[in-house]
Amino acid sequence: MNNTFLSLTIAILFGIGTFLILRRDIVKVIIGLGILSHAVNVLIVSVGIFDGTRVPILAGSYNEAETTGSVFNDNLAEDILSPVVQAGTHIDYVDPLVQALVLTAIVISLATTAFILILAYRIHEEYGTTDIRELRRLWG
Amino acid sequence: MIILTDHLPILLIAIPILSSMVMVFLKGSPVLQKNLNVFIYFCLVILAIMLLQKVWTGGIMVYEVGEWGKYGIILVADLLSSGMVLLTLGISFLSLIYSLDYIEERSLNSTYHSLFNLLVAGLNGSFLTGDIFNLFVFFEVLLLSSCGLVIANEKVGVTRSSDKMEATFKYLILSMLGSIVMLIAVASLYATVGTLNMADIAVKVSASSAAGTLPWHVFAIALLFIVVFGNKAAIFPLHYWLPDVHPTAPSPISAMLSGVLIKIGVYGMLRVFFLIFRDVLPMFQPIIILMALATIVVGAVSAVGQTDIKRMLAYSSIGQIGYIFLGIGMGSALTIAASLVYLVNHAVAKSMLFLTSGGIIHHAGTRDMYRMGGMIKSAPLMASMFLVGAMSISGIPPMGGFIAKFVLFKAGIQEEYYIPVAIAILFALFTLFYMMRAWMKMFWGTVNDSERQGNATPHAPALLMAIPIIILALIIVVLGLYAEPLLALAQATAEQIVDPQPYIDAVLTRNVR
Amino acid sequence: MKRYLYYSIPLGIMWCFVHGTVSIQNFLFGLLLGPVVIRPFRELYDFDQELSFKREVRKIPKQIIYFLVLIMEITKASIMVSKIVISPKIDIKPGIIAVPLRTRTNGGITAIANTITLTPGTLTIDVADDRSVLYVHSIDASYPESIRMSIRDDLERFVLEAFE
Amino acid sequence: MTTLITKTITKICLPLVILFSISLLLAGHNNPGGGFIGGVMFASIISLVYVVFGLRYTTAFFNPDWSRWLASGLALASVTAFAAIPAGHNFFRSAVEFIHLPVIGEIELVSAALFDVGVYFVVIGTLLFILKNVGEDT
Amino acid sequence: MSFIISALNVLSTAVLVIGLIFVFLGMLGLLRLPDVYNRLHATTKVATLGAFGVMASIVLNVGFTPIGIKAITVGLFLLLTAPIASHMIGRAARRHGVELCAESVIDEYIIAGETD
Amino acid sequence: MDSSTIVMLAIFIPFIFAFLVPVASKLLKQRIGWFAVAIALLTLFLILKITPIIVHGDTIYGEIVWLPTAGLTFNVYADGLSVLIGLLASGIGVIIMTYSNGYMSTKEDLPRYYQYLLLFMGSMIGMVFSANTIQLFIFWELTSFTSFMLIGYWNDKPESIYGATKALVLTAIGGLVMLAGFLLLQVITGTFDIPTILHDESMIQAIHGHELFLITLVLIFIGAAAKSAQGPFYIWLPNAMEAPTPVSAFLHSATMVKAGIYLVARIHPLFAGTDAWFILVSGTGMITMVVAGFLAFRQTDIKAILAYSTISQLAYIMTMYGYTTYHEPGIGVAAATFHLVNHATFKASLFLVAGIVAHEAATRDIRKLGGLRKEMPLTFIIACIGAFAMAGLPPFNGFLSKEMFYESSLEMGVALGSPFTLLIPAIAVMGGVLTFAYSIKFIDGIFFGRRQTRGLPEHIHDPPAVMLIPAAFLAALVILFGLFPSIPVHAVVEPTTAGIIREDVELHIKMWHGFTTPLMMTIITFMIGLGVYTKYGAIAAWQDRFNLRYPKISVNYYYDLLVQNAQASARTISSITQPGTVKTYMSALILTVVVLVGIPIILLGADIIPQSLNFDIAVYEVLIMLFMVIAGIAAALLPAYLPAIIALSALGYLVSLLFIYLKAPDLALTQILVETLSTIIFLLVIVKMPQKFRESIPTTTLVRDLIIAGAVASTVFIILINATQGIIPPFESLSHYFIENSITLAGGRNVVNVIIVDFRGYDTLGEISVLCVAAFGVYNLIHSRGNKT
Amino acid sequence: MNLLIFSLTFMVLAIIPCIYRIVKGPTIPDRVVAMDAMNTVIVVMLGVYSFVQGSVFFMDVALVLSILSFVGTVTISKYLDEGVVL
Ligand code: NA
Ligand code: NA
Repeated sequence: MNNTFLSLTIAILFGIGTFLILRRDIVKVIIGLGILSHAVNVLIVSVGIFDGTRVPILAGSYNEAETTGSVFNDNLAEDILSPVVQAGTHIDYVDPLVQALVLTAIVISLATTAFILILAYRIHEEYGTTDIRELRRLWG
Repeated sequence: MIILTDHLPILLIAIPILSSMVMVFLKGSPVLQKNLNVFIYFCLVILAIMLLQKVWTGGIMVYEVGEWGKYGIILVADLLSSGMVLLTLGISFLSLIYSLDYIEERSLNSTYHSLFNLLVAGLNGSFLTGDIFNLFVFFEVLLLSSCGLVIANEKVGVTRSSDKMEATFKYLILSMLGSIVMLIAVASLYATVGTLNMADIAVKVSASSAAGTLPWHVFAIALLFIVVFGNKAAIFPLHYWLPDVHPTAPSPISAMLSGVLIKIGVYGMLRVFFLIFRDVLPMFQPIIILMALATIVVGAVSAVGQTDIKRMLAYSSIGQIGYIFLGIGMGSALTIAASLVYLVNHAVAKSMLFLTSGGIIHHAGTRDMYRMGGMIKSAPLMASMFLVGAMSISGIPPMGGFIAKFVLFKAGIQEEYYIPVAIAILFALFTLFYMMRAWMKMFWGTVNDSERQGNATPHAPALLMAIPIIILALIIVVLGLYAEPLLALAQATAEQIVDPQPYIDAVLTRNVR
Repeated sequence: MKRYLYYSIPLGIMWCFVHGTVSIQNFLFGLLLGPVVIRPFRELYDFDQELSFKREVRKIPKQIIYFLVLIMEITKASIMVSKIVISPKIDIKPGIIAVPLRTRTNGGITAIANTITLTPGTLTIDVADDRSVLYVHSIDASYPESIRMSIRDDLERFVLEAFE
Repeated sequence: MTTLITKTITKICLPLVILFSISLLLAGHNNPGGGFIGGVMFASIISLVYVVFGLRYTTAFFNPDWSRWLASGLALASVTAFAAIPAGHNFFRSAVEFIHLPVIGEIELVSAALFDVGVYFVVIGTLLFILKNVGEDT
Repeated sequence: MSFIISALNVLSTAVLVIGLIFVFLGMLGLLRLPDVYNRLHATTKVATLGAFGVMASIVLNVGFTPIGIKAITVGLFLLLTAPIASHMIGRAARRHGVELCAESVIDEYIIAGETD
Repeated sequence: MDSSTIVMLAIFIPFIFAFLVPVASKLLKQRIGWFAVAIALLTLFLILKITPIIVHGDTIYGEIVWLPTAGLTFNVYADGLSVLIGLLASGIGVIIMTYSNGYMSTKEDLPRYYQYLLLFMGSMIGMVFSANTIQLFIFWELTSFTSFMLIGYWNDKPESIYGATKALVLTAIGGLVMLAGFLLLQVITGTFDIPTILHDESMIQAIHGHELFLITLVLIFIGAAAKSAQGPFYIWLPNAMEAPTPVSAFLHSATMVKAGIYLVARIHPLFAGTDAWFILVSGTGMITMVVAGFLAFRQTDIKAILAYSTISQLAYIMTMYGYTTYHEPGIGVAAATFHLVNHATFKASLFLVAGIVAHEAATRDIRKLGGLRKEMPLTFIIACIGAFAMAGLPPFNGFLSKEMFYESSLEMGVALGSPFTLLIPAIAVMGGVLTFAYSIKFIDGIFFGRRQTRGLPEHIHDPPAVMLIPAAFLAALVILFGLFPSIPVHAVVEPTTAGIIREDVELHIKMWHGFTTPLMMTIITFMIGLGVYTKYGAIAAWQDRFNLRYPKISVNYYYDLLVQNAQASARTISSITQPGTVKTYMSALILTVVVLVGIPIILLGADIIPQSLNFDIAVYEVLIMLFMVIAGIAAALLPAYLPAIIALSALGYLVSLLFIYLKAPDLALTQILVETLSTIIFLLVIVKMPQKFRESIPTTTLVRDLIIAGAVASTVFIILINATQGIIPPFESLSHYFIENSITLAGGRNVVNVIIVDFRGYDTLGEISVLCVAAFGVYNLIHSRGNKT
Repeated sequence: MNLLIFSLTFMVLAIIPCIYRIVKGPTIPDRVVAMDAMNTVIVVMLGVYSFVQGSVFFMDVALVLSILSFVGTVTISKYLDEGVVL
């Protein structure tokens, strides 16, 4: 996972995104942001700390163990179900936490991108251009 | 038996979120919506006071969301965060009341309350969280909600909607870049220490720093965090978005932005640098001080050049943030306490000034000070209120701002930062100059009726707009005449900040199920 | 109500398929859930039209035959196009041809259009607004009439049987 | 306007995708999926209906107030999280419960699933609210 | 029984490989054929059949397990939607003004709005 | 009552009642002035009540707890010096407020006027009785501020605004600089408490020996000089004359400008006795004395004459406080203090006269005035008394203190030796000559010469008693102090001097003390003075020519350059620093990242490359990454929107493919969905936009942007290859916990989903809040077309 | 496992023409076709992956991708055709 080629790809994507956000065209800038957020998402996954080979979806389930089932029962876990997951098996899984973080980041970037796109649409409506150099009514 | 006070931190975040959705359902009945939201904020202020009181008497309060210990997300209420929450809610409460008469009806009923509540949730969430990634999430909440609020319509629209779009675009795009930097920093940090819990990270960074195994890129990460929080707080050279956004926002939102929102960067700086990177802090102090000084200079000089009242106030915010960062950069308990005092005073005074400027703009129908004049006779309340705020920002006694400047300069000189303090004092003069010039331009001289824009007719500010301003003015005066509680609180807070061991202990010595 | 029942069975099967487990519980669950799902869209599903279960059931074997024929035709088509693709020099005479239709129902036109697309050398480009003509792109349009003939005689027959 | 054949296929896809999205929502805890993924599936098929049938035509018979969807979703999610407090636990403390039903067998009820349902509605509400508002504007 | 299973395995692998080859040829067509309409032929027919074949081979191999069922779903869905997609693209291309390639011999298409 | 309580009462009473003025004016209407007079009288009475204690040689100290955390108490300290200025402030306050009842028109906003006056008086009293420097600074700034408000009292006049701005800018600058000085003083001494320092000889020694001595002195002195309009700071005072005349009399001649003198006297024990003290204080004083004297002589506005004369008279005092370094301190300090008292009396009376004249004749231009002695005989007499005292004629009090000034100048010259032996007395005489000349001009211009009719009212007469009596009272004091100098000397001058030099003094001041050198100097002064006055025309012509030729030799020129043009020049600066282009802003952010992270990279050199890099990878994975890069480049380079969007979308799908190889099906799913949705929104948005935007990038821009992009890529790469080296050895990742407990504690097999909805469900709550926020934000965007003004 | 690597490499090679068309066009419909085709290839890869790994997770991804690819293609086509989306 923590492969140098992958790091290089991420870095190049960062470079491309950076180049794009420095363009004059608002759509290009937003595309640049899109590339940057792709890059950062892959970056987060790529720093996942263990070199597992398996998808972090576990075998086994509650149903396999005999349970009494009780809401908010702390002891449930340790006493009855811990044999379900053997100690040490986790080594083979990839880091699930980074994936969860990226999920959150992706969703957030979707929301932000949607907002900024519609903002660009409104800017085009107000300014009659997509050239961000024209966005200079506020200065000084 | 549910003990409400055990859940205070989460209530302060979850209630705004839940209530923002209730506001959507109440779209059809605006009166109920308004009253309910004001009531909710009143309760939230009470809860925030309770939280601060509890933390003050009972020590740092740790709340495990989901009871997962450090594996889940932890909310930590220490003096800093609970103080910031109280400040946030106080100013939000007043801004909300002000908004009811200030924001256009449709905007107000349809989305304003929801966005406002989510903004507050974002702020409180950021202040209270003990988890670095969660901090990112709540940063995004408050970023987007503030963008949404900036473009809310005002009743007396003197701000072109194109200006709002432009400002929001600049704000959003720079903030998005900041978010990307933050994600890089957080991910790299996680890859290095294997945890997201700030106290846990702090322990691990300290331990490996002591053992000499701290990799160099942790410094790079720390520098990235300077950019992240500097961007939020608008310190030079990351300040560019602020002078565009703060003036174009509706005044109550300007008050929130300048009063509270940019403080989130200050908060983050204090939290991350004095908790996580405290062992390597001295290397970053010169950088922070240099940036702070540059911020002071840029803010002060640019403010002098403005003719737009709100833009001037925005630049002033930049300059004032510089002072706050100066205190942080100097890095001792004294200077941090001074920074905190400064922060509170700036928050109160600047919110008050923005709210007042809203009233002034309502009255004058323009934001250009050079086209106003002689309003002392027609708007005496605004004149005196603005004067109080201006005096406080300029550090003129007996306003709170004086105490803030005094303690900051005193602490700085005590730490033997003579040159930075000298620069700070020099540029404090600029503040006085532009503030008083603004006041004179608006309230002295002669009325310039012919310049007035068509859609605004002069009228006294509505009651709901006057009340928050007066309350804030009273707070400013009280903070000037009797600042002891604030000073003591700031002192205690600063001591907590520079010695994070109790914080770490409180977070990590919990039973994890 | 009749429509709900009519739709519930395919939706029950559909649920099993998307869920990934074919079982009686799942089918029942889908049976109940399906109609609820399309309830808001009844405007689209001809809820106001008459419906005869008998006729619909009678079509099923013909639809299965149609499906098998379709697969065969696709295979033929693929081989044909593949030959063109891998030939060293691509030598084709493509063009767009108008094909008049007998079918008028939504399902029928859709089926025939899809079939045309998936069968040798032809691709539906558009259907005229009055549903009378299909515009078909053919990779070998040297003899337009023969294409029109083959569509009318071979394909449309199957489709009419299976869907009308 | 899009063509007849596109509309017909869309009609077939619509229930399929909605059912799939529900399946993803329910499976999320144990398989890939969950509230967000299910929600976006739902939103994308509705947006396909908007695209294929036209926003105006569709809203004539199918016009929910999407803002209420997102509001109920977020409200449901936060209420679920709040529910632990009356039970004497911290906010967001999850609960797991098994129910033995005669026909269906053992059902695992996880409070987190309810939260996921909240997410589902938020996602649907948000995306379609945005699409509809912008679509009506353009 | 085991014979059937191994026969099915062999069959499935063969189908898989054939499917993959078809997919590849489809893409090759995308590269080589002269205009968008002809390229649509390649992707819609060849690639779709290839994909369907791969899915079918999976079903042959694993039977009606969740993977198999999902594979059927995917295959059928592709079969159902690929023609529509290509129809939409072709129609859009034609109405958008994409000319047929030089080798084309006939164009009977009338754009709805242009007849009047 | 405790005497320190009395002092505090004297401070607070004016403040408290100032805030009651608006209420009181509801009851008293036009007679609100008498309310103010009563308050001032009460304050005066309180200070008089403690005077005997001071005269007896004691001091008073009292404190209230205020801000212990900041090391501040509210404390008061009364010695001779503070009582002297306190008496001036309250006593002249009574007189001025009485006079104002006649002077101010009833149409004016009287409550505001008296409120400010009372606030000023309270601040002044608070300032002089402050026992710590910070408290002193607070009241100091309050006097500046009330002064500002009073100068701008007629706030619709541009001149008032100009004058008020100038006064505020300069005095407040001085104040802040002084605060810096006080802070340094605290660094040296460890305390803000004035009496603590004054009564501790070792501390004073410490100050003298400290490396920060000079800078501290300079900073504090700048504050004093600004307040007392000394040195280059003099320019605010003439413009301050836009205030109503009673205000000018009160603030800008008798009391507030004395604050600087007060401060110099107050810090005298701390800093005097050094070369620096003499050069700074006396040097500033002497230069100011001559320049201001000359300018006073040249003025045509009678208030301006008085304003410049005030500057020059204050310079006398300043000079004398500076002298004390080289000769017996008692004489200089006493002379300065005595002149301070005398100046307050005669200058205040002259201002009142000027007010009367302006009030009755409706002009202040000395060229229009003339020959009024018959029409206003009483005013004329009062004016003569004041002016002669200022000119230093016997038997008025000014004569006495001027003699003392000459005497100490002589001694100073002797003490310094050649060439100062003659130079310093000569400068003193020069100051005296100019003083004499403008004093004569004042009297001659107003009361002698031809009575003009044009532009003047027909009937000019003495004012009502309410205006005349205060002026007469002051004139009476002038004579009284002249004839019986021992009264003020014993009551205030001696205790003050004793307080400053910290030893008992006994002064014997007499009108006639024989034919001494100072007397000779006085006679010379009068003779040259008369000569100068007669040459007024020639001197005026010379100065006009000089001004035309060298307009830049003027402090005002630079003030106007800086302050009046401040807005424009700052605007120029800010439009450079804030150019409005987003690209600049983004570049700034990016470069900040690159530069900051570059610092450790450059410092560490080659050590930044980790030991082990992992190049082990399958071909198809490399290809996918290559495709990603190609798609990204295509998205960057395709000019038309739709192809670029398609390329971006392709990149997104490839990213999802990459997620598959990174074993993240949930991510791949989410990525696919989000990509499609974003594409749809992209399409929605570009519907109304042009289809493409062809940007021709100039080569320099291209190179610059490519360098920036390359720098970013390198930065990210370097951080990333280091960060992916794995966790620091002894520590473990949190994720083990999630994998171990996902099923058992949260009942789910999909660990990612369990983290999202359970372990870190709270994050998801924030995330869906973001979604809601985006929806509402978009609604606002779409519906924000209201204001197109 | 060899089957997996063979299939994946083969399919990745099949993506090359798609990328070429996405980058070079020449027309927009060409790019759309290429995109759609690329998604088909990815679906196939996911199917193979799922089959070889024996996990249903990737088949879910495949189904989602085939649905979303359809949605995207139809939307872009409508946009190209009519200049509007909704
Ligand atoms: Na999930
Ligand atoms: Na005259």
